[in-house]
Amino acid sequence: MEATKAKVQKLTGSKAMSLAIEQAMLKDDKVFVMGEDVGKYGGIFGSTTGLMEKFGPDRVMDTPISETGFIGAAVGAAAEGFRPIVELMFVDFHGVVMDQIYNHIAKITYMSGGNVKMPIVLLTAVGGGYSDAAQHSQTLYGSFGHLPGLKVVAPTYPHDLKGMLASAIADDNPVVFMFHKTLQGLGWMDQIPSSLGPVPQEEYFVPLNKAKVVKEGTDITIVAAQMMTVQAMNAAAELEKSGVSAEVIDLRSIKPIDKETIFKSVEKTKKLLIVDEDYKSYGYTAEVAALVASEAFYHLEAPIGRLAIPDVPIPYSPVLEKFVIPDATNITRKVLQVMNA
Amino acid sequence: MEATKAKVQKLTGSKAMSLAIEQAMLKDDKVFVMGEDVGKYGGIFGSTTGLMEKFGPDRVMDTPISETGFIGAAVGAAAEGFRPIVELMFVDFHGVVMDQIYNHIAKITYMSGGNVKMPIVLLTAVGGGYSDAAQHSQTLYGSFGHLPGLKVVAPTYPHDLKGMLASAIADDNPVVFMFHKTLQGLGWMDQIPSSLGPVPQEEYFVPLNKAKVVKEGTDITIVAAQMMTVQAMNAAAELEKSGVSAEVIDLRSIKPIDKETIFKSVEKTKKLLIVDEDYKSYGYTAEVAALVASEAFYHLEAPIGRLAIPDVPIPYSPVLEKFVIPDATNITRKVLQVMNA
Amino acid sequence: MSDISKDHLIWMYKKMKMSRYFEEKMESAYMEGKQPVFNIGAGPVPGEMHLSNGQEPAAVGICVHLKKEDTVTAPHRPHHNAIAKNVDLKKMTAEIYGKKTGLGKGKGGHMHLFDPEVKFSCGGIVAAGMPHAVGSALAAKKLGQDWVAVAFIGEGAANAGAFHESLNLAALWKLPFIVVIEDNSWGISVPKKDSTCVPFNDVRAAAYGIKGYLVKDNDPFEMYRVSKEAVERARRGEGPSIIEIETYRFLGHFQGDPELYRDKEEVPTLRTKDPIDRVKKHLIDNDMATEADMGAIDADIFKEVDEAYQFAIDSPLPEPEEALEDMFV
Amino acid sequence: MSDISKDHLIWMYKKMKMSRYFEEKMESAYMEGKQPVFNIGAGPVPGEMHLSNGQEPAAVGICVHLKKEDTVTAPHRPHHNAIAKNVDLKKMTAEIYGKKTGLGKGKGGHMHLFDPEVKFSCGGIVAAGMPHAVGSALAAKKLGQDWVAVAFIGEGAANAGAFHESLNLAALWKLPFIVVIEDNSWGISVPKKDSTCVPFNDVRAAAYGIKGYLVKDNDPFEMYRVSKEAVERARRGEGPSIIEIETYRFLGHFQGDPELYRDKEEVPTLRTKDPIDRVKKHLIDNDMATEADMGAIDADIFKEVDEAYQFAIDSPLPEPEEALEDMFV
Ligand SMILES: Cc1ncc(C[n+]2csc(CCOP(=O)(O)OP(=O)(O)O)c2C)c(N)n1
Ligand SMILES: Cc1ncc(C[n+]2csc(CCOP(=O)(O)OP(=O)(O)O)c2C)c(N)n1
Ligand SMILES: [Mg+2]
Ligand SMILES: [Mg+2]
Repeated sequence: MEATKAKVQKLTGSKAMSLAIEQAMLKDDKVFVMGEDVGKYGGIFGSTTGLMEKFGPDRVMDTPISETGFIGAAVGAAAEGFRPIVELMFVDFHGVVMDQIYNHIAKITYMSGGNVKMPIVLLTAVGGGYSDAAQHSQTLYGSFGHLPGLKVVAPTYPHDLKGMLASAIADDNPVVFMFHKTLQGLGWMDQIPSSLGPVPQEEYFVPLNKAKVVKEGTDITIVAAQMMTVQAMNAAAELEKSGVSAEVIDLRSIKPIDKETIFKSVEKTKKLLIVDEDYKSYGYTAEVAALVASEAFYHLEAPIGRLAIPDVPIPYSPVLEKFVIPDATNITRKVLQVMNA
Repeated sequence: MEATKAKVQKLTGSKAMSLAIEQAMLKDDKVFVMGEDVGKYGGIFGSTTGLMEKFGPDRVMDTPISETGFIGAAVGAAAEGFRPIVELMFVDFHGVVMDQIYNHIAKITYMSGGNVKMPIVLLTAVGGGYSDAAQHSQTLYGSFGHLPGLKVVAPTYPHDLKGMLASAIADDNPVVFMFHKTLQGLGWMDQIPSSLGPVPQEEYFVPLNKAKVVKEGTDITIVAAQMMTVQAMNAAAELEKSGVSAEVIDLRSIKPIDKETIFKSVEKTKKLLIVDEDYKSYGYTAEVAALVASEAFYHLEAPIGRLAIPDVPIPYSPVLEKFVIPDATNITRKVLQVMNA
Repeated sequence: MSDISKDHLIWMYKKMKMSRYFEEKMESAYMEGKQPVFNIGAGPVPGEMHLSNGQEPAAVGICVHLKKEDTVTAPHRPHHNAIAKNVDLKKMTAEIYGKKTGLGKGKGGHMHLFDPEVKFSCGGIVAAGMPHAVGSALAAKKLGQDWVAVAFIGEGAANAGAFHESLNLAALWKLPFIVVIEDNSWGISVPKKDSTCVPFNDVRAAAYGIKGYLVKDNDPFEMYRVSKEAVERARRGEGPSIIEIETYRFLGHFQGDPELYRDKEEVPTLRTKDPIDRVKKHLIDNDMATEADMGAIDADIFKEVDEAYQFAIDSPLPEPEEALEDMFV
Repeated sequence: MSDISKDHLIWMYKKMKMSRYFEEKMESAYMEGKQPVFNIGAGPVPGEMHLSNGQEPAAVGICVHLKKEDTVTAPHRPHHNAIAKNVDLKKMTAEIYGKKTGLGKGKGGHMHLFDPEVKFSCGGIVAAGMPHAVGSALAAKKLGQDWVAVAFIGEGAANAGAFHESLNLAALWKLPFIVVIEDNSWGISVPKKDSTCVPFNDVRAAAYGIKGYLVKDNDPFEMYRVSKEAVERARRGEGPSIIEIETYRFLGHFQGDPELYRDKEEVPTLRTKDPIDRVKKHLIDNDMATEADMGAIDADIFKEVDEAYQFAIDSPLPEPEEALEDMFV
């Protein structure tokens, strides 16, 4: 179901998300939200703005700082037919609750031979770039992408944030929904144009397993997600000036990876650069490269480029952080490097 | 320092490990062991056999089932100059303690600007193949390889288990030491020849960051670790009969990956198959393939082969488990596929 | 005279006996294909096997008060809990045999039994079932139902973080949640005194302002009584409870456990206090049943269990490719 | 008459004042480059900033009893704890400014301050410092030293699993471990009554068979007294304690917090009970110091803090490539 073009308002990422949740909650009283500061505060990163006022504290529940407790509780609630949306405030905290996520939420459907459904959405904020340092700036796309049983999405633009969140809530399987802080359009963070965009009011669904070509091009394919998509778009605009036509693919889905869209692009461009705000080793720069090198090898005419956090924790000092997180400048540089390899 | 050839006894993997720990404990009274059932039981998978009798309960400490508590306690003890060896009984349980491992143990040295050392060894048992099902059969190499700040090793043979454990204990940085249950040579598991091997009695050190060519060959490179190395060796022997000469590389180090050894081999063979007992997506089949496709691309003459757990939890029933864990038969098949691609 | 009705006592006896007989059969079924050389991965029932012989009072003493809509979560040692919660015995046995007809189509196995029909589940991660039961209790409250959720754990699990988080949540939200701590003295090889800083976990109720109960000496009758109170309180919306029961582990932690860590005298001593015998004696002494009645009951149970095994044995294995199914619904 | 020595009171006053002045300067330093439009990532001190104004009694009341060899771990709101533990103020300030001369060469930042010289550390994960302190206490015991390890946490953190695991371990092993719970009523926007099932966390000591203390109304003197007892007990090998102190958060959770969740009257009321004023008044009322003495003390403190800021401001930033250093030693 695609959205109609009429009366398309502009919303921030966070408003797009809370609208998706609101619509799902209105439609289905089995949908409820749990998390730290999701109530009065509306979510530290605005994902549940205004919902507490609309639905009350029974359906928008502030929790203690007990991630294993309340995210684990989503399992029991889901088994009883509820559709819990639980928020892990920063993805960086996943280590205190990873067992519930990957040994239970992710595996119960399989271990039960398909007899138990786990319609759980795990919202979590990702990303750095504002000096929140090693324990509050990660994306950890790869940590979740590695584990079977989870659909893992990381939408970039408000339109997709709403449409993919609607799909996630409607899905009978667990979905890890990663939203990027800088793309929420929050008043107290860096405000970037991409964090505001057209978002249809009515309900619509964007598939959870499809990448999207956000800019067409012929010379090289750049695969990216969230802020790296934004940076890649900036780089592509820059490159255009020097006559390099880059195609930019917004990954959107971390697991599964939409390899068809990527292969099709690489077939055309013959060259590939993958850009990630996650650690390089075992991240999606690895997975995408491996997919292409094993399943679309003959499309390739040059070594694959990988640009990601160079396997160090995110440092605090802005000068250091800037060095490790890829931006348009070093994407441009890397594109030229791949083109000339 | 390499071991001399004199009086080389044969030991099982588990005995090799406990000997390494014993020697380190004798030499340095700051080394101690903590974990569930590491005392009288000697470790469920025999990694601490006999140590409690030799060193007493103050240095070989049985703990409650409080992984965050005692593995987190290793941080404080390490900061005080101790060299804790802590055991996480099955790697599958990492989710209850992942925060301590990756946000603290792995990052403190970096966050402190190198001012705090974390000489911690985290022992953990990995691997399936004996119907222990979804929560007790994983290797999770990729989950640990993805995160910066940890050296992650997964030795195969008793010689390396001892030598690499000695290196791990001597290292001033945190090392995740994964040992494979089936390679421990335990009396109550499948007893395979590779779990018994020559192990010098005297102390020796095998580097933590070097892969090893365990069989030379000219037609294709097979990269593997632990049980997949064993299976690859079996496959290679089989292939030899039909005239295919496979070179087998035992990865040994999951992080960092010894890319030079791999590149050198692929330069010779031009073909690459990577075999993993971990989940396929975002595992080392991805990382190794990406390294080659980005940094040794022109060595390659065929698409890279990847063989791993097909992104499902490990099922219980032997017939299902056998289907998902690669073995010599499907390695052989896959080699031929890569050769003819 | 007994304060417990005959019906309830007979029910408890039946479930205890069924669990015991089921597990005794399992003891030998498990050894098939593992002789003369034990190999955990061999035979028709491979993998770890944790039996609960001796721990039956913990399960039946509370489950007798439960209905179908109440939830039970259990840990790695789940058979007695499952049987007391009326899990489909045929499908459960088939699951343990890795068969297509099993509860999880052979994908789960002995540690991962899911029977949504009777709201039973279990898992292999210590204490991880507690938050699940809290979630079920939350659901019951949301639905305005008087359903209760019971999480069984071992005494070793009471030192895991999930224990604390779950109880705080349940108490904070006044949920119909009960944790039953089966204190069999051991967490694998580690005795309770080396894992737990207090002698009994009922005192931990103080940390949550809830009720704590302690049942000594594996007493099925006392377990019945305190459970009745706890379940009734939960149903009335009076919040969670901790019940700890001192129980007995007649066997090793898992089958094949050399048990070098425990005194050779411990089990024989415990076996003299078999709780099943106690219930039987009580029934007979109180004229609620004759030896003949009990014999008939036993015969029925043996038949039902034997049939479940036969069903499992006769059932087909899954096709290998089914390993790729049931990932998503 | 005071049961607390003048030296100790003066020390406490100094540290409280230093912390307060340090943070008041930080409040404005933090806003540099963030005006007129607030942007958390902008300015010379970017990222989250959690200030502790009002919570000083928790820190000084116990740290006055500590020595260099004792360990302190703190959470995301660490400045008062760090200052009370004598962390190098220059290097700490430089770290917060992301400078090469900082404690962590600019890699750690405000939430990740490590000063091994005085055995201080902190971190951004709620309750995660507790196991670390347990490990330090274990080390002290192994070394046969009378060193103590203190973990500071917020009242919100007392519901995390790490709390339970740490206390059970510490009690089981009778370690010289103390957890100080700074109950400032709030975990970000969540009031204690919505996060914690008991009114006060001292009762949770019962779950571990240890001592629990409660300090009401942010009382620096009472904090001194109970801490003295707890520290002495720990040094004597009498095991761990829980100390909860009702304290005040004068500012938002972090700087920039709109605080829509709390009553506009709360902070002004709390501010009338400023604990620094109470200590000062006590010193003067008990003839331990004159207004002039206090003025001189303040002047010294202002100077020391100003110098630390100047040091930080004057220090060089790291080179970008240094991001790749210090991964391993
Ligand atoms: C988080 C976690 N840690 C460790 C284990 C390994 N393990 C399985 S059972 C067990 C002992 C459990 O003891 P207890 O809770 O007393 O239960 P019992 O086995 O006595 O029934 C341990 C340590 C696990 N499954 N999960
Ligand atoms: C494991 C974890 N969960 C959530 C957070 C996010 N968080 C940071 S501070 C905080 C509130 C802490 O409250 P409290 O412990 O009372 O400390 P206070 O901020 O009041 O000093 C939360 C939820 C975190 N840092 N770590
Ligand atoms: Mg037990
Ligand atoms: Mg607080």
